[in-house]
Amino acid sequence: MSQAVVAKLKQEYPAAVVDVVEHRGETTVTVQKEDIVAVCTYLKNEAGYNFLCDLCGVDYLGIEPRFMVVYNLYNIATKERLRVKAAVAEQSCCIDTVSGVWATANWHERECWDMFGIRFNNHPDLRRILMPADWVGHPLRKDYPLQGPDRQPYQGRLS
Amino acid sequence: MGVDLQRDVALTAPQAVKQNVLGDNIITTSLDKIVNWSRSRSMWPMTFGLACCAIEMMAAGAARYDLDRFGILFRASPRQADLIIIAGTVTYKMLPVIHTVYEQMPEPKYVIAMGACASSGGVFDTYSVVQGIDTALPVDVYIPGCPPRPEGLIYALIQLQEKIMREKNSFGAAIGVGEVVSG
Amino acid sequence: MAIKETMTVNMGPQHPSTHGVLQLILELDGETVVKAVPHVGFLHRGVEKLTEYRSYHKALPLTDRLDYLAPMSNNLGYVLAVEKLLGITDAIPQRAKVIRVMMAEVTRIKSHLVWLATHALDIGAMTVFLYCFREREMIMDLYEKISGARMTSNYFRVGGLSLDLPAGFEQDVKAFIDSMPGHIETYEGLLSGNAIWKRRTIGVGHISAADAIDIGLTGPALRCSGVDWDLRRDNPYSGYEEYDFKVITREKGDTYDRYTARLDEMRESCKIIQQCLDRLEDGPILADVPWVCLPPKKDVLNSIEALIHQFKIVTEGFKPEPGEIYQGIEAPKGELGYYMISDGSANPYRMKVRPPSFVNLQALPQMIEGALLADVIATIGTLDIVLGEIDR
Amino acid sequence: MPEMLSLSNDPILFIAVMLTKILSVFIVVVLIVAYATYAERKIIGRMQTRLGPTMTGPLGLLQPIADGLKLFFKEDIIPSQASKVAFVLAPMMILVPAFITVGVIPFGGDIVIRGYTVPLQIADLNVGILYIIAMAGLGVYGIVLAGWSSNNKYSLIGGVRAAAQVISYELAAGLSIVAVFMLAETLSLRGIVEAQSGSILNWYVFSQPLAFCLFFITSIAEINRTPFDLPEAETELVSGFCTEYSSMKYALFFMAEYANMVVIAALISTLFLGGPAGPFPGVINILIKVFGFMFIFIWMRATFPRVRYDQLMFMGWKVFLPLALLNIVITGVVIIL
Repeated sequence: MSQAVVAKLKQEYPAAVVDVVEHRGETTVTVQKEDIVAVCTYLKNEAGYNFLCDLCGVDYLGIEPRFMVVYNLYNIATKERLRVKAAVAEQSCCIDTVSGVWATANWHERECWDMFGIRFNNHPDLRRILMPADWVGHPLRKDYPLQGPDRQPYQGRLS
Repeated sequence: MGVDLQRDVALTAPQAVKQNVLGDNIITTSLDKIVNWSRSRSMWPMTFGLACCAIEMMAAGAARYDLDRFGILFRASPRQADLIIIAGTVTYKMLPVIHTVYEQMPEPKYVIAMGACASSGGVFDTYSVVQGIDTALPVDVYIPGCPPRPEGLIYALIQLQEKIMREKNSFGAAIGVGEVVSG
Repeated sequence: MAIKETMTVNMGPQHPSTHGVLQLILELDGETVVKAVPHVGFLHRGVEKLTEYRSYHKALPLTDRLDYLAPMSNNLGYVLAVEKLLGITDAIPQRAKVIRVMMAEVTRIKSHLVWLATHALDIGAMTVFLYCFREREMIMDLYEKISGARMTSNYFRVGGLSLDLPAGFEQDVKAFIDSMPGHIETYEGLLSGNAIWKRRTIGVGHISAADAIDIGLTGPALRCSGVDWDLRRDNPYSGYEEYDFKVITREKGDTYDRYTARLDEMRESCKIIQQCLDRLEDGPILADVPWVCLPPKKDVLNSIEALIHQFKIVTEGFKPEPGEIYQGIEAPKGELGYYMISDGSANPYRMKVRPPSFVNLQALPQMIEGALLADVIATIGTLDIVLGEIDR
Repeated sequence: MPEMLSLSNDPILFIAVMLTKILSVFIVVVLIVAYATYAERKIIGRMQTRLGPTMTGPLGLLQPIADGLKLFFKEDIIPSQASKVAFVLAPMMILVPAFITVGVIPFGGDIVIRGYTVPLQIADLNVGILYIIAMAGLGVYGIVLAGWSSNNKYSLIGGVRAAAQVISYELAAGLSIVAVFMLAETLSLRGIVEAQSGSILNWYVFSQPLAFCLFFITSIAEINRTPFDLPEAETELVSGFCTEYSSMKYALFFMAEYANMVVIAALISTLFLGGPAGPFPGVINILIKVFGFMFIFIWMRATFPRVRYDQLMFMGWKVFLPLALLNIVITGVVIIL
């Protein structure tokens, strides 16, 4: 089922689909970040993926492009899952919002901005959500220390 | 990071030796005893749950453990509370709120750090978690456990009752003479 | 008066009925809510970051503390996700699967009991609170018997379970599920027919099916808007396809519907637990996958090879092949999803939790705008949020 | 029948008797108020399969004393943004009307002291009911003032709710007892008690069941008890109008709440259950009735959820008020016929 959807998606947006991976029975489609809204709209309206389960960022530090925004989609009618990914480079750390496609993306994108510093263009309300508004840095980036920038990790003795 | 460091230092700095102005005689010590007794038998904690420990705090107030036996009644407003139980993980985002709430409580006020997170940060040794509420508030009793059992909370409350009973010059402090000397 | 003044009220993070440390900025016109803005993150502990520094086994206790009202559901989602990442889903022994389902359903009852307790307390019926906690103590006893802890159980393991059931545990579970329907009737007796309760809940916090899907509601909140979707039936995991249970749905999508539906879900859970007890057969509780699972404790005490085996797994962990998976389960509050990426090392490269409460809370503003202040409390209660999961 | 004791025929005895009556009524009411909190915790505890206070003194009997002492010795905070005079005045304005209402309630029949008849009632006003309604109306000013002067939004909402609630329910409560003094043909509480004397069937609860129900429900709303405890709805408004109050001022609110309970219970007993009439000496009869009603109040608190604001207003204006008017009309027709 999801293979058919991916094939149709490739047909519809030949330039957008970069890569298709199958792992443990799950399909992951990597698309160009410029086409993310078009692809998502297509998947929602034409392929029936009407439910956005999850949206999150991943930091592949050391690999270019550095970030990946991951969309976990679900089709309530056929009970199928599909994962769409879009790579975001560190230099232009932004991607179009899909909150116009699924309203639920609003808070997920805010969280992604808060944790990874990925901006979402045209987002209605892009504020930090989990961290305080005056927090410096984006904690889930791989170069952000676990215990925060201003604290030395425990080295075996305290004094 | 939204934390007033100056204020933290002021709260944790060693305080000057307090004077027991009224002295220890049969009248003052008896009055102190009455005041201490009333305080220890009617500790009203604030309804202030942060995380997992709050559920155990609720369980301690519920049917099987029943904190009401000890005269402990949860109050929603900090103005009417004597005791704040820090039940759960304290984050840097939450710390200013806890400060405000603590400042709103009338004297004498007590603090219980419930659980590993409130006592030391617990398993969450991360960027957003305050490593122990004692960096910000003067804690009277610590409870270990993640989360502590309701029995643990009851034991801590009894310990606090005993601590209150050891206080000196509490009557003097209540009428504005001198300060409470903890025993 | 031409000027219409509104009042901004800050509800929380310290407020008795925000179920933790939720902050709501309410704009009130008299008692009517004009606008509501939720603020979360007061309990953000960095669990996702922390798991990147832990091996797969050692990240498990952190999941207990996400939704602390339903720890075993979180455990279940996590171990299923890791098993999927490892590709050992089919190797899990039958006994472990049955016990997992049984404890997940016990956990569902536990979570729903706290929901009912706090929801009723918010609306003012304080006796129900104490009755629910009385029954919850019975579940706590079950938890304690099985895992040693009342709340943070940490009982499941990647590949199976940490321990087998203690002696007499089945009788305890049986006694519990036999008494539970009677208790549910007690709650219904106190609330369902009560005119005040009905007036406070019917028509309050309504959300339509289309809106619910768009905003991402899951679990009982979605099913009560008329969407028949339950992951236990539709994408079965841990052998749920073998059990016979009804998926509870309602049509109106208001607070009263969600209340009756959750009570019915508790009854269905009791039935599933009964089926689990019937299916419980002797057998191993850990998969026969030596590079993932610890050897039996008896062997560790008696043979040096088993000791080395245990030592290697505890210190080094196991290394799944690179890849990414998403595993969703039907937690008491909705779809709990774990999105995990492995880079071939012993630690998860990235673990993203999809917390049901986080998404459900997003629906709050549109559910309460135009309602009264008292409805805000009722709606927060009916969404059944838990801040540990929202903030992570 | 001996002469009534008054200031003109034996001034010294009159003043002595008066002071004794005032003092004993005051002490009894304060004791009932203090132990009502204890009883509430115990009774609700038992209903909720708990024990209630047990550790403070034998059976927890010293609990109210410990609570009172603790509150007395606590720091008294007046918020810096509060309106100070009103903030201090408000708790007294709630408590005083609650206590002085007790003055007109008869707590027994007449007794004879040194050849004079002494009524067991502090003051027999011929407009006793009007006085009670007036005092009940005065109490709400305290709540409104407390809510407004605290400069806290929760307090303000609580105060405004209380004002709206008490005004709408006072009307229905007042109208529901009009039927009672239409039957008794007097406004004096003593007169009403006498009109019900003789047989248990003369009690107005039997001839005026609708008025009894209406007055019972509306007076629960007037004293802000569950299910009408909106002004201090803990889960909505933290502590409602007394959110900012600490120490002794809070204790005064606490006492006022229970004093109002006592007053309303005594009033219902007097108006509908024959007051001191019954098998035992008068004082014991009325105490039994008061405790009975207070038990019902506590029972209701353990059972009911809280109604919503608009539903409360709806019931007050569109259900209870028309019913009270209807009751007056029916009573009037019956009396004329």
